[in-house]
Amino acid sequence: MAVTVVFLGKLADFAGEGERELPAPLDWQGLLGALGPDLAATASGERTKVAVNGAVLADKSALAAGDGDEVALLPPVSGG
Amino acid sequence: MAVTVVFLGKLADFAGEGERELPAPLDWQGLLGALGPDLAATASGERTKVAVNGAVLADKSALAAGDGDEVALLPPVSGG
Amino acid sequence: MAITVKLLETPFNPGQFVGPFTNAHPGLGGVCTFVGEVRGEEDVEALELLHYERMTLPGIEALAQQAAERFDLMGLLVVHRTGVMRPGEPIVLVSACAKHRRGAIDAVDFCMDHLKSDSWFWKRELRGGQWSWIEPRAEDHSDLARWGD
Amino acid sequence: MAITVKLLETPFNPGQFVGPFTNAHPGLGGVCTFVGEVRGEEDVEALELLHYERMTLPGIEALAQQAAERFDLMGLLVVHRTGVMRPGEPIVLVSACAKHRRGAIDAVDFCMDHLKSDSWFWKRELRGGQWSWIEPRAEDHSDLARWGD
Repeated sequence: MAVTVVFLGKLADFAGEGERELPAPLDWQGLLGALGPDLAATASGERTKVAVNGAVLADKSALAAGDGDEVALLPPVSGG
Repeated sequence: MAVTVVFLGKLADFAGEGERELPAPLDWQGLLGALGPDLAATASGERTKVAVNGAVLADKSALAAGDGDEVALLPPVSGG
Repeated sequence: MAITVKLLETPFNPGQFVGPFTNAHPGLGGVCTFVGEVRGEEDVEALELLHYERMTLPGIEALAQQAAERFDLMGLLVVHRTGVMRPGEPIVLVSACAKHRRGAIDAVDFCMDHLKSDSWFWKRELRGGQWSWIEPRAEDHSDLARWGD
Repeated sequence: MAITVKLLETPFNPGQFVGPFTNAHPGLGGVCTFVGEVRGEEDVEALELLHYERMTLPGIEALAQQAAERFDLMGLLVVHRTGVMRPGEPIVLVSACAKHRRGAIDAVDFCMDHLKSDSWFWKRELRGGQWSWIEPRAEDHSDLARWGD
Protein backbone atom coordinates (compact mmCIF):
# COMPACT_ATOMS: atom_id res chain seq x y z
CA MET A 1 0.00 0.00 0.00
CA ALA A 2 3.11 2.22 -0.12
CA VAL A 3 5.52 3.61 -2.67
CA THR A 4 9.05 4.43 -1.54
CA VAL A 5 10.37 7.72 -2.91
CA VAL A 6 14.17 7.98 -2.87
CA PHE A 7 15.96 11.33 -2.94
CA LEU A 8 19.44 11.29 -4.44
CA GLY A 9 22.32 13.75 -4.23
CA LYS A 10 21.38 17.18 -3.07
CA LEU A 11 17.68 16.37 -3.29
CA ALA A 12 18.20 14.41 -0.07
CA ASP A 13 19.44 17.65 1.53
CA PHE A 14 16.41 19.55 0.23
CA ALA A 15 14.07 16.81 1.40
CA GLY A 16 15.81 16.51 4.75
CA GLU A 17 15.72 12.72 4.37
CA GLY A 18 16.95 10.01 2.02
CA GLU A 19 13.58 8.47 1.36
CA ARG A 20 9.90 8.81 2.15
CA GLU A 21 6.90 6.49 1.97
CA LEU A 22 3.88 7.70 0.03
CA PRO A 23 0.55 5.91 -0.43
CA ALA A 24 0.07 3.81 -3.57
CA PRO A 25 -0.96 4.25 -6.30
CA LEU A 26 1.14 7.30 -7.09
CA ASP A 27 1.09 9.33 -10.29
CA TRP A 28 3.14 12.40 -11.23
CA GLN A 29 0.64 14.97 -9.97
CA GLY A 30 0.21 13.01 -6.76
CA LEU A 31 3.97 12.95 -6.24
CA LEU A 32 4.39 16.70 -6.88
CA GLY A 33 1.56 17.45 -4.50
CA ALA A 34 3.09 15.30 -1.75
CA LEU A 35 6.56 16.82 -2.15
CA GLY A 36 5.57 20.39 -1.45
CA PRO A 37 6.28 23.39 -3.71
CA ASP A 38 10.11 23.65 -3.41
CA LEU A 39 10.90 19.99 -3.98
CA ALA A 40 8.17 19.79 -6.62
CA ALA A 41 9.78 22.63 -8.57
CA THR A 42 13.15 20.86 -8.52
CA ALA A 43 11.59 17.52 -9.42
CA SER A 44 9.78 19.13 -12.36
CA GLY A 45 12.99 20.67 -13.70
CA GLU A 46 14.27 19.32 -16.97
CA ARG A 47 17.51 18.14 -15.37
CA THR A 48 15.91 15.95 -12.74
CA LYS A 49 15.22 12.43 -13.92
CA VAL A 50 12.80 9.95 -12.40
CA ALA A 51 13.30 6.20 -12.20
CA VAL A 52 10.91 3.48 -11.14
CA ASN A 53 12.55 0.35 -9.74
CA GLY A 54 15.88 1.41 -11.27
CA ALA A 55 14.61 2.23 -14.77
CA VAL A 56 14.61 5.88 -15.87
CA LEU A 57 11.26 7.10 -17.24
CA ALA A 58 11.41 8.65 -20.71
CA ASP A 59 8.45 10.81 -19.71
CA LYS A 60 8.26 11.36 -15.98
CA SER A 61 4.75 12.81 -16.17
CA ALA A 62 3.68 9.26 -17.11
CA LEU A 63 4.67 8.02 -13.62
CA ALA A 64 2.38 5.25 -12.39
CA ALA A 65 3.82 3.60 -9.30
CA GLY A 66 2.08 0.89 -7.33
CA ASP A 67 2.48 -0.82 -4.00
CA GLY A 68 6.10 -1.82 -3.35
CA ASP A 69 7.53 0.28 -6.18
CA GLU A 70 10.58 2.45 -5.60
CA VAL A 71 10.54 5.89 -7.22
CA ALA A 72 13.90 7.69 -7.40
CA LEU A 73 14.41 11.39 -8.01
CA LEU A 74 17.79 11.82 -9.69
CA PRO A 75 19.40 15.25 -9.97
CA PRO A 76 22.17 15.70 -12.58
CA VAL A 77 25.28 13.68 -11.77
CA SER A 78 28.41 15.52 -10.71
CA GLY A 79 31.21 16.13 -13.15
CA GLY A 80 34.74 14.85 -12.87
CA MET B 1 93.82 6.74 -37.04
CA ALA B 2 90.64 4.64 -37.19
CA VAL B 3 86.90 5.13 -37.63
CA THR B 4 84.56 2.57 -36.09
CA VAL B 5 81.67 1.62 -38.37
CA VAL B 6 78.71 0.11 -36.48
CA PHE B 7 76.14 -2.10 -38.23
CA LEU B 8 72.68 -2.11 -36.63
CA GLY B 9 69.74 -4.49 -36.99
CA LYS B 10 69.89 -6.73 -40.00
CA LEU B 11 72.87 -4.84 -41.41
CA ALA B 12 74.93 -6.66 -38.79
CA ASP B 13 73.73 -9.93 -40.31
CA PHE B 14 74.65 -8.72 -43.80
CA ALA B 15 78.03 -7.51 -42.61
CA GLY B 16 78.69 -10.67 -40.64
CA GLU B 17 79.86 -8.52 -37.72
CA GLY B 18 78.59 -5.77 -35.43
CA GLU B 19 81.31 -3.28 -36.21
CA ARG B 20 84.42 -2.78 -38.29
CA GLU B 21 87.41 -0.46 -38.08
CA LEU B 22 88.22 1.60 -41.17
CA PRO B 23 91.11 4.02 -41.65
CA ALA B 24 90.52 7.71 -40.96
CA PRO B 25 89.66 10.05 -42.53
CA LEU B 26 86.53 8.47 -44.02
CA ASP B 27 84.10 10.08 -46.45
CA TRP B 28 80.95 8.62 -48.04
CA GLN B 29 82.64 7.26 -51.16
CA GLY B 30 85.41 5.80 -49.04
CA LEU B 31 82.87 4.05 -46.82
CA LEU B 32 80.91 2.60 -49.75
CA GLY B 33 84.12 1.36 -51.33
CA ALA B 34 85.19 -0.33 -48.11
CA LEU B 35 81.81 -2.00 -47.53
CA GLY B 36 81.71 -3.92 -50.78
CA PRO B 37 78.86 -3.81 -53.34
CA ASP B 38 76.04 -5.54 -51.41
CA LEU B 39 76.38 -3.61 -48.16
CA ALA B 40 77.08 -0.43 -50.12
CA ALA B 41 73.81 -0.82 -52.01
CA THR B 42 71.88 -1.20 -48.73
CA ALA B 43 73.75 1.69 -47.11
CA SER B 44 72.95 3.89 -50.10
CA GLY B 45 69.24 3.05 -49.94
CA GLU B 46 66.92 5.88 -48.96
CA ARG B 47 65.75 4.03 -45.83
CA THR B 48 69.19 3.54 -44.30
CA LYS B 49 70.30 6.44 -42.14
CA VAL B 50 73.84 7.28 -41.09
CA ALA B 51 74.86 8.74 -37.75
CA VAL B 52 78.22 10.07 -36.63
CA ASN B 53 78.82 9.86 -32.89
CA GLY B 54 75.11 9.41 -32.29
CA ALA B 55 73.84 12.26 -34.49
CA VAL B 56 71.96 11.37 -37.69
CA LEU B 57 73.32 13.09 -40.80
CA ALA B 58 70.78 15.06 -42.81
CA ASP B 59 72.82 14.27 -45.94
CA LYS B 60 74.82 11.09 -45.57
CA SER B 61 76.88 11.79 -48.70
CA ALA B 62 78.41 14.62 -46.65
CA LEU B 63 80.01 12.08 -44.26
CA ALA B 64 83.39 13.25 -43.01
CA ALA B 65 84.56 11.05 -40.13
CA GLY B 66 87.92 11.40 -38.45
CA ASP B 67 90.02 9.41 -36.07
CA GLY B 68 87.99 8.10 -33.12
CA ASP B 69 84.62 8.82 -34.70
CA GLU B 70 81.85 6.22 -34.65
CA VAL B 71 79.79 5.90 -37.83
CA ALA B 72 76.52 3.98 -37.46
CA LEU B 73 74.51 2.50 -40.32
CA LEU B 74 70.87 2.42 -39.22
CA PRO B 75 68.28 0.44 -41.15
CA PRO B 76 64.59 1.32 -40.65
CA VAL B 77 63.39 0.54 -37.14
CA SER B 78 60.93 -2.31 -36.66
CA GLY B 79 57.23 -1.66 -36.20
CA GLY B 80 55.16 -2.60 -33.19
CA MET C 1 35.90 -11.31 -22.94
CA ALA C 2 35.62 -10.90 -19.16
CA ILE C 3 34.08 -7.81 -17.54
CA THR C 4 34.53 -7.09 -13.84
CA VAL C 5 32.90 -4.11 -12.10
CA LYS C 6 33.29 -3.40 -8.41
CA LEU C 7 32.01 -0.63 -6.12
CA LEU C 8 34.11 -0.35 -2.96
CA GLU C 9 33.31 1.51 0.22
CA THR C 10 36.87 1.39 1.59
CA PRO C 11 40.29 2.48 0.26
CA PHE C 12 41.97 0.21 -2.29
CA ASN C 13 45.43 -0.28 -3.73
CA PRO C 14 45.33 -0.26 -7.57
CA GLY C 15 48.18 -2.78 -7.77
CA GLN C 16 46.14 -5.40 -5.94
CA PHE C 17 43.66 -5.38 -8.85
CA VAL C 18 45.88 -4.73 -11.88
CA GLY C 19 48.37 -7.54 -11.25
CA PRO C 20 45.80 -10.36 -11.05
CA PHE C 21 43.76 -8.78 -13.89
CA THR C 22 46.81 -8.81 -16.19
CA ASN C 23 47.78 -12.33 -15.18
CA ALA C 24 44.25 -13.54 -15.88
CA HIS C 25 44.66 -12.76 -19.58
CA PRO C 26 47.67 -14.63 -20.96
CA GLY C 27 48.43 -13.81 -24.58
CA LEU C 28 47.51 -10.14 -24.24
CA GLY C 29 49.44 -7.57 -26.26
CA GLY C 30 48.93 -4.72 -23.86
CA VAL C 31 47.12 -3.47 -20.82
CA CYS C 32 46.17 0.14 -20.25
CA THR C 33 45.20 1.36 -16.80
CA PHE C 34 43.96 4.67 -15.53
CA VAL C 35 43.77 5.44 -11.83
CA GLY C 36 42.08 8.63 -10.68
CA GLU C 37 42.86 10.01 -7.24
CA VAL C 38 41.17 12.58 -5.05
CA ARG C 39 43.02 15.85 -5.61
CA GLY C 40 43.81 17.88 -2.55
CA GLU C 41 43.75 21.23 -4.31
CA GLU C 42 42.11 24.33 -2.89
CA ASP C 43 41.87 23.02 0.65
CA VAL C 44 39.62 20.08 -0.12
CA GLU C 45 39.63 18.03 3.06
CA ALA C 46 37.44 15.20 1.83
CA LEU C 47 35.23 14.12 -1.02
CA GLU C 48 32.05 12.11 -0.63
CA LEU C 49 30.66 10.09 -3.48
CA LEU C 50 27.04 9.09 -3.09
CA HIS C 51 25.45 6.53 -5.32
CA TYR C 52 22.15 4.75 -5.83
CA GLU C 53 23.03 1.13 -5.43
CA ARG C 54 20.16 -0.11 -7.51
CA MET C 55 21.25 1.92 -10.55
CA THR C 56 24.94 2.75 -10.14
CA LEU C 57 26.34 -0.76 -10.48
CA PRO C 58 24.08 -1.84 -13.37
CA GLY C 59 24.87 1.51 -15.05
CA ILE C 60 28.63 0.92 -14.94
CA GLU C 61 28.16 -2.68 -16.05
CA ALA C 62 26.20 -1.45 -19.07
CA LEU C 63 28.96 1.06 -19.88
CA ALA C 64 31.59 -1.67 -19.64
CA GLN C 65 29.50 -3.83 -21.97
CA GLN C 66 29.33 -0.95 -24.46
CA ALA C 67 33.11 -0.55 -24.34
CA ALA C 68 33.57 -4.29 -24.84
CA GLU C 69 31.41 -4.17 -27.96
CA ARG C 70 33.09 -1.09 -29.34
CA PHE C 71 36.74 -2.02 -28.81
CA ASP C 72 38.55 -5.27 -29.40
CA LEU C 73 39.26 -6.27 -25.80
CA MET C 74 40.25 -9.38 -23.90
CA GLY C 75 39.24 -8.03 -20.50
CA LEU C 76 37.89 -4.92 -18.81
CA LEU C 77 38.03 -4.03 -15.13
CA VAL C 78 36.31 -1.06 -13.47
CA VAL C 79 36.71 -0.37 -9.75
CA HIS C 80 35.00 2.69 -8.27
CA ARG C 81 35.02 4.02 -4.75
CA THR C 82 31.96 5.32 -2.95
CA GLY C 83 31.68 7.04 0.41
CA VAL C 84 34.05 9.50 2.04
CA MET C 85 37.57 9.74 0.59
CA ARG C 86 40.63 11.78 1.57
CA PRO C 87 42.98 13.52 -0.90
CA GLY C 88 45.44 11.05 -2.43
CA GLU C 89 43.07 8.08 -2.23
CA PRO C 90 42.25 6.29 -5.48
CA ILE C 91 38.68 6.97 -6.56
CA VAL C 92 38.50 5.07 -9.84
CA LEU C 93 40.47 2.42 -11.67
CA VAL C 94 39.81 1.35 -15.26
CA SER C 95 42.00 -1.32 -16.81
CA ALA C 96 41.60 -2.84 -20.27
CA CYS C 97 43.66 -5.54 -21.90
CA ALA C 98 43.68 -6.38 -25.56
CA LYS C 99 45.75 -7.94 -28.30
CA HIS C 100 46.65 -4.48 -29.60
CA ARG C 101 47.37 -1.29 -27.75
CA ARG C 102 44.92 0.93 -29.61
CA GLY C 103 41.87 -0.95 -28.30
CA ALA C 104 43.16 -1.00 -24.73
CA ILE C 105 44.00 2.73 -24.62
CA ASP C 106 40.80 3.82 -26.37
CA ALA C 107 38.62 1.66 -24.12
CA VAL C 108 40.10 3.25 -20.99
CA ASP C 109 39.65 6.74 -22.44
CA PHE C 110 36.04 5.95 -23.43
CA CYS C 111 35.16 4.47 -20.03
CA MET C 112 36.68 7.39 -18.13
CA ASP C 113 34.80 9.99 -20.22
CA HIS C 114 31.52 8.15 -19.70
CA LEU C 115 32.06 7.29 -16.05
CA LYS C 116 32.64 10.94 -15.27
CA SER C 117 29.46 12.21 -16.81
CA ASP C 118 27.08 9.30 -17.26
CA SER C 119 27.37 7.43 -13.99
CA TRP C 120 24.94 7.72 -11.14
CA PHE C 121 27.30 9.40 -8.69
CA TRP C 122 26.76 12.59 -6.77
CA LYS C 123 29.76 14.28 -5.22
CA ARG C 124 30.29 16.71 -2.46
CA GLU C 125 33.44 18.26 -1.11
CA LEU C 126 34.43 19.23 2.39
CA ARG C 127 36.26 22.56 2.59
CA GLY C 128 36.72 24.46 5.79
CA GLY C 129 34.33 22.11 7.56
CA GLN C 130 31.54 22.76 5.02
CA TRP C 131 30.16 20.21 2.58
CA SER C 132 29.17 21.52 -0.84
CA TRP C 133 27.76 19.71 -3.87
CA ILE C 134 29.71 19.53 -7.11
CA GLU C 135 27.72 20.48 -10.17
CA PRO C 136 28.10 19.00 -13.68
CA ARG C 137 30.82 20.59 -15.83
CA ALA C 138 30.49 21.68 -19.46
CA GLU C 139 33.83 19.97 -20.13
CA ASP C 140 32.26 16.58 -19.50
CA HIS C 141 29.86 17.12 -22.36
CA SER C 142 32.65 18.01 -24.77
CA ASP C 143 34.48 14.85 -23.60
CA LEU C 144 31.46 12.79 -24.59
CA ALA C 145 31.15 14.51 -27.95
CA ARG C 146 34.52 12.93 -28.85
CA TRP C 147 32.79 9.56 -29.01
CA GLY C 148 29.86 10.66 -31.14
CA ASP C 149 27.25 9.95 -28.45
CA MET D 1 57.97 17.71 -13.97
CA ALA D 2 60.14 14.59 -13.54
CA ILE D 3 61.09 12.37 -16.46
CA THR D 4 62.54 8.89 -15.91
CA VAL D 5 63.67 6.64 -18.77
CA LYS D 6 65.16 3.19 -18.26
CA LEU D 7 66.40 0.50 -20.63
CA LEU D 8 66.45 -2.91 -18.95
CA GLU D 9 68.15 -6.07 -20.13
CA THR D 10 66.26 -8.38 -17.77
CA PRO D 11 62.54 -9.06 -17.09
CA PHE D 12 60.67 -6.54 -14.96
CA ASN D 13 57.43 -6.38 -13.01
CA PRO D 14 55.40 -3.27 -13.98
CA GLY D 15 54.03 -2.92 -10.45
CA GLN D 16 57.50 -2.39 -9.03
CA PHE D 17 57.77 0.81 -11.09
CA VAL D 18 54.20 2.13 -11.13
CA GLY D 19 53.66 2.09 -7.36
CA PRO D 20 56.71 4.20 -6.46
CA PHE D 21 56.14 6.44 -9.52
CA THR D 22 52.59 7.20 -8.37
CA ASN D 23 53.65 7.74 -4.77
CA ALA D 24 56.37 10.16 -5.91
CA HIS D 25 53.74 12.61 -7.20
CA PRO D 26 51.39 13.52 -4.37
CA GLY D 27 48.53 15.76 -5.48
CA LEU D 28 48.11 14.07 -8.85
CA GLY D 29 44.63 13.76 -10.33
CA GLY D 30 45.31 10.64 -12.32
CA VAL D 31 47.91 8.26 -13.59
CA CYS D 32 47.66 6.41 -16.87
CA THR D 33 49.85 3.40 -17.56
CA PHE D 34 50.32 1.23 -20.59
CA VAL D 35 52.21 -2.04 -20.43
CA GLY D 36 52.99 -3.93 -23.64
CA GLU D 37 53.81 -7.60 -23.49
CA VAL D 38 55.37 -9.98 -25.95
CA ARG D 39 52.52 -11.78 -27.67
CA GLY D 40 52.89 -15.50 -28.14
CA GLU D 41 50.81 -15.67 -31.30
CA GLU D 42 51.75 -17.73 -34.35
CA ASP D 43 54.34 -19.84 -32.58
CA VAL D 44 56.65 -17.01 -31.65
CA GLU D 45 59.12 -18.58 -29.23
CA ALA D 46 61.08 -15.43 -28.44
CA LEU D 47 61.58 -11.84 -29.48
CA GLU D 48 64.91 -10.05 -29.50
CA LEU D 49 65.12 -6.30 -29.33
CA LEU D 50 68.44 -4.84 -30.43
CA HIS D 51 69.31 -1.25 -29.75
CA TYR D 52 72.16 1.18 -30.25
CA GLU D 53 72.99 2.30 -26.75
CA ARG D 54 74.46 5.59 -27.84
CA MET D 55 71.25 6.67 -29.60
CA THR D 56 68.38 4.62 -28.16
CA LEU D 57 68.35 6.08 -24.65
CA PRO D 58 68.85 9.74 -25.73
CA GLY D 59 66.16 9.18 -28.38
CA ILE D 60 63.59 8.02 -25.82
CA GLU D 61 64.59 10.82 -23.45
CA ALA D 62 63.98 13.34 -26.24
CA LEU D 63 60.57 11.78 -26.93
CA ALA D 64 59.67 11.97 -23.23
CA GLN D 65 60.73 15.61 -23.21
CA GLN D 66 58.48 16.28 -26.22
CA ALA D 67 55.54 14.65 -24.44
CA ALA D 68 56.25 16.68 -21.30
CA GLU D 69 56.13 19.90 -23.32
CA ARG D 70 53.00 18.92 -25.20
CA PHE D 71 50.85 17.65 -22.33
CA ASP D 72 50.31 19.03 -18.88
CA LEU D 73 52.10 16.37 -16.83
CA MET D 74 53.51 15.99 -13.35
CA GLY D 75 55.67 12.99 -14.17
CA LEU D 76 56.49 10.62 -17.01
CA LEU D 77 58.10 7.20 -16.76
CA VAL D 78 59.26 5.06 -19.69
CA VAL D 79 60.76 1.62 -19.14
CA HIS D 80 61.80 -0.45 -22.17
CA ARG D 81 63.25 -3.92 -22.37
CA THR D 82 66.08 -4.89 -24.66
CA GLY D 83 67.55 -8.30 -25.40
CA VAL D 84 65.77 -11.63 -25.67
CA MET D 85 62.23 -11.86 -24.30
CA ARG D 86 59.73 -14.70 -24.03
CA PRO D 87 55.98 -14.42 -24.74
CA GLY D 88 54.16 -12.88 -21.78
CA GLU D 89 57.09 -10.75 -20.64
CA PRO D 90 56.56 -6.99 -20.43
CA ILE D 91 58.43 -5.20 -23.20
CA VAL D 92 57.43 -1.59 -22.55
CA LEU D 93 55.87 0.46 -19.77
CA VAL D 94 54.78 4.08 -20.13
CA SER D 95 53.21 5.83 -17.17
CA ALA D 96 52.15 9.46 -16.98
CA CYS D 97 50.67 11.35 -14.08
CA ALA D 98 48.92 14.67 -14.26
CA LYS D 99 46.41 16.89 -12.53
CA HIS D 100 43.80 15.94 -15.14
CA ARG D 101 43.13 12.67 -16.87
CA ARG D 102 43.18 13.96 -20.45
CA GLY D 103 46.88 14.89 -20.28
CA ALA D 104 47.87 11.60 -18.67
CA ILE D 105 45.98 9.43 -21.16
CA ASP D 106 47.06 11.43 -24.22
CA ALA D 107 50.71 11.45 -23.15
CA VAL D 108 50.74 7.66 -22.86
CA ASP D 109 49.04 7.31 -26.24
CA PHE D 110 51.53 9.76 -27.83
CA CYS D 111 54.58 8.06 -26.32
CA MET D 112 53.44 4.60 -27.37
CA ASP D 113 52.79 5.68 -30.97
CA HIS D 114 56.20 7.32 -31.18
CA LEU D 115 58.12 4.62 -29.32
CA LYS D 116 56.80 2.04 -31.72
CA SER D 117 57.92 3.78 -34.88
CA ASP D 118 60.51 6.38 -33.94
CA SER D 119 62.77 4.56 -31.50
CA TRP D 120 66.06 3.00 -32.38
CA PHE D 121 65.04 -0.60 -31.86
CA TRP D 122 65.38 -3.48 -34.27
CA LYS D 123 63.36 -6.59 -33.60
CA ARG D 124 63.63 -10.16 -34.60
CA GLU D 125 61.43 -13.12 -33.80
CA LEU D 126 62.27 -16.72 -33.20
CA ARG D 127 59.83 -19.17 -34.81
CA GLY D 128 60.58 -22.83 -35.32
CA GLY D 129 64.18 -22.22 -34.31
CA GLN D 130 64.67 -19.52 -36.98
CA TRP D 131 65.26 -15.84 -36.25
CA SER D 132 63.70 -13.38 -38.67
CA TRP D 133 63.73 -9.57 -38.73
CA ILE D 134 60.53 -7.60 -38.28
CA GLU D 135 60.00 -4.89 -40.88
CA PRO D 136 58.32 -1.51 -40.32
CA ARG D 137 54.53 -1.49 -40.63
CA ALA D 138 52.40 0.98 -42.58
CA GLU D 139 50.09 1.13 -39.53
CA ASP D 140 52.80 2.83 -37.51
CA HIS D 141 52.86 5.72 -39.93
CA SER D 142 49.11 6.21 -39.70
CA ASP D 143 49.47 6.15 -35.90
CA LEU D 144 51.96 9.01 -36.12
CA ALA D 145 49.74 10.98 -38.48
CA ARG D 146 47.25 11.24 -35.57
CA TRP D 147 49.67 13.62 -33.85
CA GLY D 148 50.30 15.83 -36.87
CA ASP D 149 54.02 15.01 -37.04
